[in-house]
Amino acid sequence: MDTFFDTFFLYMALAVGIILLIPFYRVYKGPTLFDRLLGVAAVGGKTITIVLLFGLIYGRLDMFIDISLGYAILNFVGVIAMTKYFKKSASDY
Amino acid sequence: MENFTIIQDIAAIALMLGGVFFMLVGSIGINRLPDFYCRAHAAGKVDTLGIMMFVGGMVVHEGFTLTSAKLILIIAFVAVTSPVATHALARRALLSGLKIWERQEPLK
Amino acid sequence: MTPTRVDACHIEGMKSQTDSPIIHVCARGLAPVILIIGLYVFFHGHYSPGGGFQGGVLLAASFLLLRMTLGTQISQLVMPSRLTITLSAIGALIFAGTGLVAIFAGGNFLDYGFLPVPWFDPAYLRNYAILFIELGVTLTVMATLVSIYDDLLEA
Amino acid sequence: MSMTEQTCTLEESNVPPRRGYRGIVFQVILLMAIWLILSGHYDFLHIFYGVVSVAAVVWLNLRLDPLPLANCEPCGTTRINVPRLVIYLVWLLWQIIKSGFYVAYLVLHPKMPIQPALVRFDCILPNVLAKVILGNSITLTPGTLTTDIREDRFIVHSLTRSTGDDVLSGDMNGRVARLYTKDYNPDDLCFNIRRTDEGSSI
Repeated sequence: MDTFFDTFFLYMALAVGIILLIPFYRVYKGPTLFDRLLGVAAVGGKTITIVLLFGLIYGRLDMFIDISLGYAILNFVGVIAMTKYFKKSASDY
Repeated sequence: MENFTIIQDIAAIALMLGGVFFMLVGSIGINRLPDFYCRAHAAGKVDTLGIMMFVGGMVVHEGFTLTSAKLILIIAFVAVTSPVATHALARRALLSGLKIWERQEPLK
Repeated sequence: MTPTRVDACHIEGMKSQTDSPIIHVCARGLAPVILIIGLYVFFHGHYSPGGGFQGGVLLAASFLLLRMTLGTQISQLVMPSRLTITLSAIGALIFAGTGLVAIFAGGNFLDYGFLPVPWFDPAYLRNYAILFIELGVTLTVMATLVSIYDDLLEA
Repeated sequence: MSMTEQTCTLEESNVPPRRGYRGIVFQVILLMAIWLILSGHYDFLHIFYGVVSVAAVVWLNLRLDPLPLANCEPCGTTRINVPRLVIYLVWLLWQIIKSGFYVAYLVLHPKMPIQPALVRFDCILPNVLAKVILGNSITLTPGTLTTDIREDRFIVHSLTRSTGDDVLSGDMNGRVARLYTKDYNPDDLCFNIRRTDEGSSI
């Protein structure tokens, strides 16, 4: 059963890794600044799961949880900082 | 006991597949919906549910250990911060004067 | 891709308070949790990835979250701007001072086993002195990041 | 609607009296629980580190305590009804799952039957925390997203016509108000309604 789960987690990591790339199109294309920020935030949320999956694959989940918790915190603080920092005037749309 | 393990495995796999499905739908929604506010719906709700389901699958896979308590902590953190982050982005967009997209022809 | 022009860096806007009660209350509720996670990362540097630098970054993230949501003025109550440079200097002093004391006690730079602390095995001493060094690193990183933020707003 | 940030300085704010030990005790218990979950080493030394950390964090946060919770608004009673809170959280979890499926259906539908609109309503709630809970719940329930809260005025972006009706029915506002107080006026929960899909401006 263990080998089955190893393979399963590997394919899950592959799937999440591919899903992770889809919002980058919005980051590249986004007509407004906020679309780009939203894409970045979405990528950050999925990174949490991919870090946890790496922990399961390497068998060191307790270690990778700390990394992913720290990543979640920095992602949240980063989004708050971005919304505070960027401000567009209405004429730019 | 053997049955319990099999049920646990099936539940874990189902939750993880569901999580991946919702993350995929959230990513598609970010690209498909017409304007920023609608895309924020996809990012703020569907993605959050996907991440919560995925990590919940890991909790089921781990069973009753300290690691799963930490994973539940991550779920709680994501559940608290994700709507706040979405609200912050949407509020800044509204304050900057971004207009919403409205359907021109009525829905039938 | 046409670059979109951005009115970035509203200095006064960055210093002011965030208006929305959701962001406000959630930041005030989450800041202590982030602080305790940062302290955990700092204290458990031996067992998990982390230690001084990462712990310092998380502590700084908590203080900066308060700076951004409560405004620079009110968040002085938690982390005063005038203290940051001092704390950063104290942290660097702890780090370098421990190393220099080890040299004077006859070892190499940062050779904890030679620290002149009585009633301690060198093995135990190595275990606890590294925590002391990490304390210096944490203080320096945390205080420097906060003071960089403050100085960028002053510019 | 004026689109400016208002600022609130320390001197202007009307500082309410301290709300007693309850908040501090709750904070200590919560932080210690988080430490014990994270730590995983239950010997004397690590629990000692934990006590030191919790004491430091609580000491740092004591100075913020006399401040009002948000935006210079004085805070009323914050004594929450815990059994109702548990029921509410379970209901909210169900709403999160429902909202995920609903938005997924909208996204994957080939014609995308959405009709976005901004919805505005006023709602008088017992305190600021109730407003925050209501705002976050609106974001997590199907097809609605809180875009702004300004004093008692909520501006919500709704994805379809029916979800806008759901928000304006005031059902969730009543649930949130019941968390804190029994005697609320049902007429105060949802009034001054305007919505852009009926032609009115926000």
